[in-house]
Amino acid sequence: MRARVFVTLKRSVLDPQGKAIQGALETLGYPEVEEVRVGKVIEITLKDGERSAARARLEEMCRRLLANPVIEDYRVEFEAEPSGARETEPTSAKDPA
Amino acid sequence: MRARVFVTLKRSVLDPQGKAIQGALETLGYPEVEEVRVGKVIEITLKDGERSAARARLEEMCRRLLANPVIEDYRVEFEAEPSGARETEPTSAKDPA
Amino acid sequence: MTPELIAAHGLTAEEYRILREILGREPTLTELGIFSVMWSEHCSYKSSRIYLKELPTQGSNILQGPGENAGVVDIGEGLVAVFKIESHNHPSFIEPYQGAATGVGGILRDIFTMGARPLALMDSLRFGPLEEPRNRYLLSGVVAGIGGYGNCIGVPTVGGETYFADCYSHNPLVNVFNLGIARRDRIFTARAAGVGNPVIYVGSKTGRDGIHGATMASESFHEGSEERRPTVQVGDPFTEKLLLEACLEIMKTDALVGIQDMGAAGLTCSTVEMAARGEVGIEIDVARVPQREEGMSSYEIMLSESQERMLLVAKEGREEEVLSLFSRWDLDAVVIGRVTEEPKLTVRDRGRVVAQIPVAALTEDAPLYRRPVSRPGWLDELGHLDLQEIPDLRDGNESLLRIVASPNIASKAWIYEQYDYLVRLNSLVLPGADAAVIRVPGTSKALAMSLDGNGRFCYLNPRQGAMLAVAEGARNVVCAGAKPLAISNCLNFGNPENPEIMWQFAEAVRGMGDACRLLGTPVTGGNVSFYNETEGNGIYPTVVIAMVGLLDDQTRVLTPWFQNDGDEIFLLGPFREELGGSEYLNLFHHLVAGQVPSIDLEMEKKVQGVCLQTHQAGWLLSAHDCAEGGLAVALAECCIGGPGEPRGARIHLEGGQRLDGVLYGETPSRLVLTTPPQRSPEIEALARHQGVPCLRLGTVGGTSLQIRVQGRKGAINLPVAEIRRAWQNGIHQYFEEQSIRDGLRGRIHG
Amino acid sequence: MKFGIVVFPGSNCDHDAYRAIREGLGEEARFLWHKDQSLGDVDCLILPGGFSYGDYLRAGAIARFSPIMGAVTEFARRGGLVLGICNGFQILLEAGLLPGAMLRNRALKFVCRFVSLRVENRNTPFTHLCRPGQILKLPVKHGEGNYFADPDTLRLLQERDLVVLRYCTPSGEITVDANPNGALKNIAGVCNEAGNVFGLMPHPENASAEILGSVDGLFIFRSIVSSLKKRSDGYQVA
Ligand SMILES: Nc1ncnc2c1ncn2[C@@H]1O[C@H](COP(=O)(O)OP(=O)(O)O)[C@@H](O)[C@H]1O
Ligand SMILES: [Mg+2]
Repeated sequence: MRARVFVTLKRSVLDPQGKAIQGALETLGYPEVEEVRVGKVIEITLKDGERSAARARLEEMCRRLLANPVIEDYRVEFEAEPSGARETEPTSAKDPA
Repeated sequence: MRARVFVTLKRSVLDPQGKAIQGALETLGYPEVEEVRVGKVIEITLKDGERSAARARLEEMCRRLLANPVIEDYRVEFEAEPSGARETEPTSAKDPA
Repeated sequence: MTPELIAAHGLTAEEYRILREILGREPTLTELGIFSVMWSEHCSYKSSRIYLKELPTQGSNILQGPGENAGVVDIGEGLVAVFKIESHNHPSFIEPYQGAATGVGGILRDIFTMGARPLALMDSLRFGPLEEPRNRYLLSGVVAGIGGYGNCIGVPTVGGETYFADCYSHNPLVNVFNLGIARRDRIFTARAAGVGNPVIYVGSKTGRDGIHGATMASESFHEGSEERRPTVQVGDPFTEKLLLEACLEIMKTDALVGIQDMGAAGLTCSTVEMAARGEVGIEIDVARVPQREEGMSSYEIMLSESQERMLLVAKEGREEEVLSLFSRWDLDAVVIGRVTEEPKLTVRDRGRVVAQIPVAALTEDAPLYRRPVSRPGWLDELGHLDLQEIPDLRDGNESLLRIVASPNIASKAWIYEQYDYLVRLNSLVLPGADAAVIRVPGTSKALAMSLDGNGRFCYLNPRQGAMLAVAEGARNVVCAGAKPLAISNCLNFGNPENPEIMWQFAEAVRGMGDACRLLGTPVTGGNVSFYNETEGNGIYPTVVIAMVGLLDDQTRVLTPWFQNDGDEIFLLGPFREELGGSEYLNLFHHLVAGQVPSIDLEMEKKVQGVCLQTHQAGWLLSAHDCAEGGLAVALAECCIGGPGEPRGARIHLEGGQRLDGVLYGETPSRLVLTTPPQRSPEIEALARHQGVPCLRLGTVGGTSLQIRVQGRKGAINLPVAEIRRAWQNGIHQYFEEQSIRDGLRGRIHG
Repeated sequence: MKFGIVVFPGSNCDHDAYRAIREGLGEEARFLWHKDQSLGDVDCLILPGGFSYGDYLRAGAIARFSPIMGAVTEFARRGGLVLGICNGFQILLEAGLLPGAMLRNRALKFVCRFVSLRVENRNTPFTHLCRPGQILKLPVKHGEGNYFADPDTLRLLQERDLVVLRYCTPSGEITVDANPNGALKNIAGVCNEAGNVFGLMPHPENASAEILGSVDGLFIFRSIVSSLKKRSDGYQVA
């Protein structure tokens, strides 16, 4: 069973990294980008088991270790759900320019 | 329009941070965790427009800036799609221990 | 205004009554917020001011004492050293990485605000025992945060100090020091002047971060404090680097009248203090302030503690020049108001007045308390120590290996290797010595600096503890071959409303003042951090002294480490055995008790004088201060602490009452010196002439450290490699695996 | 000889490189602003250490798009000597001027310490004054110095002798313990196939004066000067 944990900065917290990336994208010719925020995604492979129990455990892991509750929010998702969210497969970037 | 770009280390690249988290989770009493890998999620807010064009632009951003093809893969997703993937709402962690 | 609202702003009913009287009306919410931060302990020093006034602040080379953003000391050749130490205890407890990082950001701004280029950082840290995972997490996060900010902006962290004790478990201390160099004729002050001159905001946009930071730093922790978390600020060292370079560049022109960083209480404090110093008024419109979030109120904008912002007053007509310079550095810069004649702070929001307060009401007329003091009754009991009841040491070897591995004494390399201590090419003595030394660019001079403070001593005897801290600071600087110049200080205490805490504070300030007077090192500034307690458990009263000294010749730097086989080893200073408050008693007998070692400041001064004189004469090869762990630890450090291979030594000591007292007693005013053998008679003669005890201890050589004590068994004979291993592992052992895990949290740049 | 030192926003060893060139080496140096389009008449380019753009996203990722990078690439293409130190190395990797990529240090911590480095290739303009197997003592100070290359690239690096420096013990052995960051095969510095672009994680500028405890960094700077002198006088770049 695979889960993804998203750890993102709270909205009100300054994200200097996001700001810098946005600036870079603008210079590179992407004026359509209005805001960029950077977070972590933690992909966790779990021994198979019941999903709802796993969720509770994962959320506990978030509170105890994975997220820093002072400045971050977290969210748990399971992979391989029947979902329209994953439109593309992982892509190996080829062309660095 | 909001998109999420996932940038993750290629499978062939060692992820010491993931390893460390896994070790920590094990010590904290989560033996069910088999593997952990850490990546970035870059949330991008775009001016509204056509999705397929936006996707092409986002993938270009990934190739040019957001991912380093030597070590990373990327994937683009759009948010707010009718999807079962988002099961929980962002949660503000409360318990720091 | 409801009583709840007033209380939530940290104001007492009486303070509120005075506030209304001053205004002659009810305050607006924005005004209440402004009063609340300006009258907070953090900004107003209402409990401490009457004591701090008594400190010696004058000296022939002191150009700026307390009152500006940092102290300024003349170092000759048209240059000045600008330095200051600040606490960031509360924010670091709530969020160690960001709390420590923004502490570094803040102290850097204090220095470059004055026109100085920051050249050296140091940090003074206190945590609970490393056995506790939470303390490891805090230490990891704080160290990563200090490094994260300092390394990125490119200011070396050249030294510091770190201690562990139970009392810091729920209240870690993070004090950061910065020193910069400026030209004497180009010092800037935080004064507004010139009616009509533009007031300019530069730097990062204002967000909702840190609102109430100053009031938070002015109250104790209790259950629920963690709920205040959204006030945590995130540092952006990259933006600060741009801000630093841009500010130093604009300072080369004559467009500026005054400049002030926005630290605690942000826009409020900077506007008020600039107006107060210049005896003028300032009028701003918050709508012009660059904002990061939507819908911010005037209250929030005035109280925000967003980082990396500065406030400038420029000459009228020079606006464009200033704004365009900052835009070249990709920084926001906006004229947000003007200097006015009437000494009032006027805040508008799209033209509408939302606050108007006489400047004096926020500064001079802020409350001032002579809080009740009372000497704690428990001190007598603590002071009592019957050594008869404590068995003397039997196995010297085992004890030495154990004490050098105690985290309070062990190598701090695990910490300082996370800091760039080399950038800018000035670092002459790296972390690990008694004092750090940097060369002063463009001259042949160098500056030595040290942070010192033994909380245990201050706890047992605050007055004496503070004196000991000043003396140790001066001694550390002397060990580098420098002449002590002046201090800055950080006073970390519990709740001042508790008369016992207030007594500790009063005593400590007195002790610090006396020592500074006698040693000729005036106080150029500092910082008071009260309310360091959680659920009523206070910390040791912790006085941290930042001592700065000057070397005229940067090629004549002294280090603590033994140099050559055959060199002769001396102990300069008194030979006593005082175990009260020692690391030994704490470690081996779990005792924090006894009389702290007595200090004779006249003797201290003479010891330092002899050291400097013999160094001047070129007779010294090394000098090391005896501090925590006493003589045996000092000798071990001389053998193993240097960057090269460890060196052995053979030592012979005469008599003494107890073996542990001789080896580990912490009598102050003592230095371990080495000289080439042919210089021994000269050193002895000079010391005798000055009335300073000088004992020949032995010689450098071999691969083991042997310490024999006449008439006693169980002395020390250990391979230096083994001692070094124990010393290097003391802190490291807690982090082999854990470091990674504990360090994870609190890091956002994953 | 004239060294050009590129200043990116967030560079912080620019000044150190400048001082090392002027005071340690006694040569000329000048700063080049990242927004400049041309390099002027410099003989060697240095991309200094620091945290360009705060190291946000990835070290060097944003800086490599600076306006000046076009001219830097052109300069390198024509055979001009380019030295990337630490963050400068990371920028060269991101720009594709050198092979490989940087990962975070194995211990996930910033590390600042003097290390020993074995000179693996003396046939470069940057190292030819070193003795065979010479061991240099230079400091590292970085959080992302864990060099990585895929197996093909690694093979190429080894076949073509592009590995210039490796972390080693003081006596010259290549061991795991001597590796401060987990870099693949203890690689501390690599050059391109033409040999005119060199990137390294350690800081030679921090070992450029006796008073700083080591002058080993001067071997690299002096090699550059001597190879520039050896090149034909008519040699032109930029
Ligand atoms: N937090 C720290 N940051 C940087 N350096 C530190 C820190 N803690 C200790 N050090 C360094 O470790 C050495 C030993 O510190 P300390 O035991 O306080 O020395 P001393 O007793 O001589 O004052 C000093 O060189 C000091 O600069
Ligand atoms: Mg000390």
